[in-house]
Amino acid sequence: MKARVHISLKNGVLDPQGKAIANALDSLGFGGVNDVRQGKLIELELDATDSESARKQVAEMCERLLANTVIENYAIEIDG
Amino acid sequence: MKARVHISLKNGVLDPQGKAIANALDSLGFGGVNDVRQGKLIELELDATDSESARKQVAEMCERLLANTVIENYAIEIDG
Amino acid sequence: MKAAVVVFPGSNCDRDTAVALRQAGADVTMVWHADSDLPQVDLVVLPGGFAYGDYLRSGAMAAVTRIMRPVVEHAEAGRLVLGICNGFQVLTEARLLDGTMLPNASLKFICRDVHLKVERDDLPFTRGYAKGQSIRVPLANHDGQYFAETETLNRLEGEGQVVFRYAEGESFGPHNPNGSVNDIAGVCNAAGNVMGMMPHPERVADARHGGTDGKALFTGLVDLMASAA
Amino acid sequence: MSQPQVTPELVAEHGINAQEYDKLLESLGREPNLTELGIFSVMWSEHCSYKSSRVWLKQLPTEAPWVICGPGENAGVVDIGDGLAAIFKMESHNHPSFIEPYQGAATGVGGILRDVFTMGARPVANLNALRFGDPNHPKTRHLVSGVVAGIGGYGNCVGVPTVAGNAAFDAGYNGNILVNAMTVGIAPADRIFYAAAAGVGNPVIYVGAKTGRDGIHGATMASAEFDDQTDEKRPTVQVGDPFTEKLLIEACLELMATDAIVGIQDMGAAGLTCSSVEMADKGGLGIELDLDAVPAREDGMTAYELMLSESQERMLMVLRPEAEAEAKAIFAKWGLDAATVGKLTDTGRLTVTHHGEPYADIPVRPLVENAPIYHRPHVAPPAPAATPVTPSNVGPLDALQQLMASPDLCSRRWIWEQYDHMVMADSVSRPGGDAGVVRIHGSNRALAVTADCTARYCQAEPVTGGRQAVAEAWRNLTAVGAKPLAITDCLNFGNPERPEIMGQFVGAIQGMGEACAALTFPVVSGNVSLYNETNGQAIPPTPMVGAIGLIDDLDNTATIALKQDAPVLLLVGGRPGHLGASLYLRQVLGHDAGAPPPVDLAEEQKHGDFVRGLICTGRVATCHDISDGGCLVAIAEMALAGKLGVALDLPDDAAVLFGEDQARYVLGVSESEADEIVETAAAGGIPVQRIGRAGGDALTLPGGAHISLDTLRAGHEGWLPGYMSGAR
Ligand SMILES: Nc1ncnc2c1ncn2[C@@H]1O[C@H](COP(=O)(O)OP(=O)(O)O)[C@@H](O)[C@H]1O
Ligand SMILES: [Mg+2]
Repeated sequence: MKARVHISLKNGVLDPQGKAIANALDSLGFGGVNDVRQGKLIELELDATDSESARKQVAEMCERLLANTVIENYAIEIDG
Repeated sequence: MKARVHISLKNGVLDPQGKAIANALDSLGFGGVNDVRQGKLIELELDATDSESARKQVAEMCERLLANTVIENYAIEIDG
Repeated sequence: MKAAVVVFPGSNCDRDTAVALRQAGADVTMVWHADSDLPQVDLVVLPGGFAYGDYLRSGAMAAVTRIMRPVVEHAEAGRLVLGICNGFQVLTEARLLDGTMLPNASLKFICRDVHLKVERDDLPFTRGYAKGQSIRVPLANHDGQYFAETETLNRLEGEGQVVFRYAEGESFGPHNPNGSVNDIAGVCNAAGNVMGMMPHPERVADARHGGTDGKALFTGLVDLMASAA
Repeated sequence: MSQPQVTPELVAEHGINAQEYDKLLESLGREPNLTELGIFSVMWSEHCSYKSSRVWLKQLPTEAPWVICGPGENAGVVDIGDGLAAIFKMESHNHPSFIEPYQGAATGVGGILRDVFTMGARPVANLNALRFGDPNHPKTRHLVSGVVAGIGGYGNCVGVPTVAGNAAFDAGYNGNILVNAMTVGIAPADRIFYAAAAGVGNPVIYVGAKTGRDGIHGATMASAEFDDQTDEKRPTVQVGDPFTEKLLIEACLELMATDAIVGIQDMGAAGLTCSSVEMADKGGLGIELDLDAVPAREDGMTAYELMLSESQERMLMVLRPEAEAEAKAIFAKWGLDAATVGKLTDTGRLTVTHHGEPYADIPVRPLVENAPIYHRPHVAPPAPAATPVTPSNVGPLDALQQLMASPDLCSRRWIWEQYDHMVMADSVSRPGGDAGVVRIHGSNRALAVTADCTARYCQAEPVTGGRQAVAEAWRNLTAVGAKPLAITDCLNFGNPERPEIMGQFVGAIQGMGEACAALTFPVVSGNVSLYNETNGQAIPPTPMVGAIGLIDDLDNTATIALKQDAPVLLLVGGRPGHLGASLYLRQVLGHDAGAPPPVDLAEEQKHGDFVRGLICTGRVATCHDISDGGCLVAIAEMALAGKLGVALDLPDDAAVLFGEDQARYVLGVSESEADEIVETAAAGGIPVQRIGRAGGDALTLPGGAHISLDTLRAGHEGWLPGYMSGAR
């Protein structure tokens, strides 16, 4: 079973990487880009067989390690 | 219009971060994690109004800047 | 003074920090991250480096290692914990200190001397300095941009928990090279027994380093413990 | 064995020509299967066999009383006293860095670190020598940015300070940049570890990262034939994992403190093949490998792939059997994969099994000894065009300002501030001087380290250029007061099958050899990188020289910074005024012409020994050798470093001010010492003269014309950051 975790910075948290990308896009001549935020995508291959328990397990992983919940939000997708 | 870009390492390319995360999850007692891959999630706010031209623009951004196509793949999602 | 320096996989200033502590007169034990007990010590130091390669987030994986439970207990008991550079990152990830460390504004690793203004001289860590004093200490990090949300920041400032601030002085480039909010280079917890700082005092602790402004941090701690004993 | 038939096409794809294939058949005594063909092809590649360069490399002097181990092992070893040895080597990662600058440069650093700690040394210093194309070339900025970040990303993480290096730009590198990385380590002199295997039956242990399909170059096609899931064209770019490398360093050094290890070898180019074959060959033994035991990162890897993979951060070692458990416990403690993948045999053969079936069975000796050797034809390059005598209308101070703010002479701060140059807390000097100075931990002694090459000179006259590269490295060490000990090199050239290129190579080696011999400065390790060319356009010949020296007493050393209490500037070495192949000619007058300055090795020795003597006896603490840009540039660098101006006493003659004559130094001395130093020098037949006096905040010429240090500094510090930000 596959799980995908999207981790993104909370609103109001500074995003130096996103800002740098926005600047770089601008200087490459890409117009009309109003905002860029960079987050993480973590893909996990799990033994778990039912999606409910997989989701619970991944949520715990996020709380304990994958995300820093002081500054980051996470969203979990379970495949299959 | 919002665009989301998922950037992940190509198959077969070593992912040191994913490997370290997998080990850390294991030592935290999370069993049954077979593989972890870490990628990037880039969210863009665009002026573009039709999704076809947005997609084209973002694809070009990926080729020129967002992804390192020597080792990374990208996937684009357009919202709305 | 008895001090423990924690060695995480990827720590690389552990030896340097132990040397600086020993030169100041401390009795130093190196402690392995996988141990579940701390020896009886006055001070625990989390050293600089790249614990777990700084993968995922700097300090994140180190913060959940086995040794961190007794380190947290040590801190909660009011005893001293110092985090330098990567150690500071670990302390924020372990929630022993407020705020978090983002990539430097330039997104580049920066190794250069910075000037620090000492904001507190009443802490065990800073009693060797005078409030308002300016010291020159090297910085070496990629993720050194201190960040805290407004509310937290106001509390830190209000309670006087900012210990070191980047300050003007003769140097190349901006005085606050990583873009830290309010020029913050080091903070402590409310009780003042846990402190983290990004610059490296152990790299200016002997005359051959081309500066000795970091030495007083270590000698101050050792003197304090000697007078307490 | 379900391996595809070896066809003439497959042989050709493996870069093996007809003649070489005959030799292969003779060595093996039969037709090879695919895995065996792959093994021969990597062992007989230019990279592993040095087939074009070997006959010439033999000409380089490799001995001195302090040399413990010269070329042939993973790195060179020299005695540095107090029971310690310095172990060092330089290596190129040019092509990978052009393809993917960050990872290419990062894995270059990783590879050279392994060469050094494999021999038992703790790495204490990294250096890097970089050559990029024209700053205006569309790729250059991206390459500089990625390479520098990659070197920093790896070195900073493993915690080895990057203390010195050099960087230059030339359109000749537009299609082939150079990334040469060097590591210096220190080990107990009686605990050096070598590659040779010993002890039939002893276990062969694999440690470190798992094996993936990394860097299986031309072979990808061949191996794809029996792989049904080649969905995407397999990347050959390798990703570095400095965290794993750091664990490897610590685990290996911990194990090396016991007596568990019999022989050890890092897995670099040609991975498991090269490491196992070299260990067996050096021990005169056979080796048996069971590929099922090799930790694999991906499913379904073939024997061919496992043998040829160049995955990073892996080591192979032979252990005493009693020590196997202890070793594995150490690796487990550091979180590293370790596996027993085979054992030593008395058959003299490399035998490889996979899924219980034989995949290769090759006699080791012929595999190593029958590697081709070529005496490639070479022609000496034509003599350089005469130095044009164009009177210039650019005044000396304008020329100085131009030079100080030029791509080749501007400050490298933007580079070295991205490197942790202080971790380990033994860096005595910051980058920016003639040589990096790294204290030998816990002592008052230090190693001085430098890397250099002036490709302009090598292009014009390879012999002189080769000589000069060695002489400049020797001078850089001397300028900080170190006794030069030995060098490593990285010989970067174009296609050796072209006689002109081979001519450059032969000439450069001749010149280097002469200088090494004259200065008792032997080559103890090195690396050759050929085929650095694109569309028939070869790089300028670049025999990079890395060198180390010993400072016996850190109280007596020198820096380039002018000091208030030593205001008298002395020029050691006269002023013949040779402008040929100078930066002045190129940067200010726009000519790439002329012969390089001659290098008189006896003079180098004499002048250098004199200067070193002054530093080591505590009479001089301010010293800079004169190189690119000549005398005035050297003085300007000293003034900027010391934040102290200079009133110059030199004629307004471009040849005197900017000529790049060799064997020269600028010293800052106290008034009370000055006359005596001049007299002593004169008595010894060494030209030394007063050329100015430190003070104020400007460089002032005898006529009163001047330039402020602030102006000079703005240009000097500004160029690289400005260029990198896209403003230039
Ligand atoms: N790529 C680099 N990495 C680290 N240090 C560098 C690099 N390039 C240049 N430097 C440093 O900048 C200074 C000037 O370099 P260079 O002009 O080549 O010195 P020199 O003329 O004495 O050989 C030296 O201290 C050198 O170590
Ligand atoms: Mg020099």
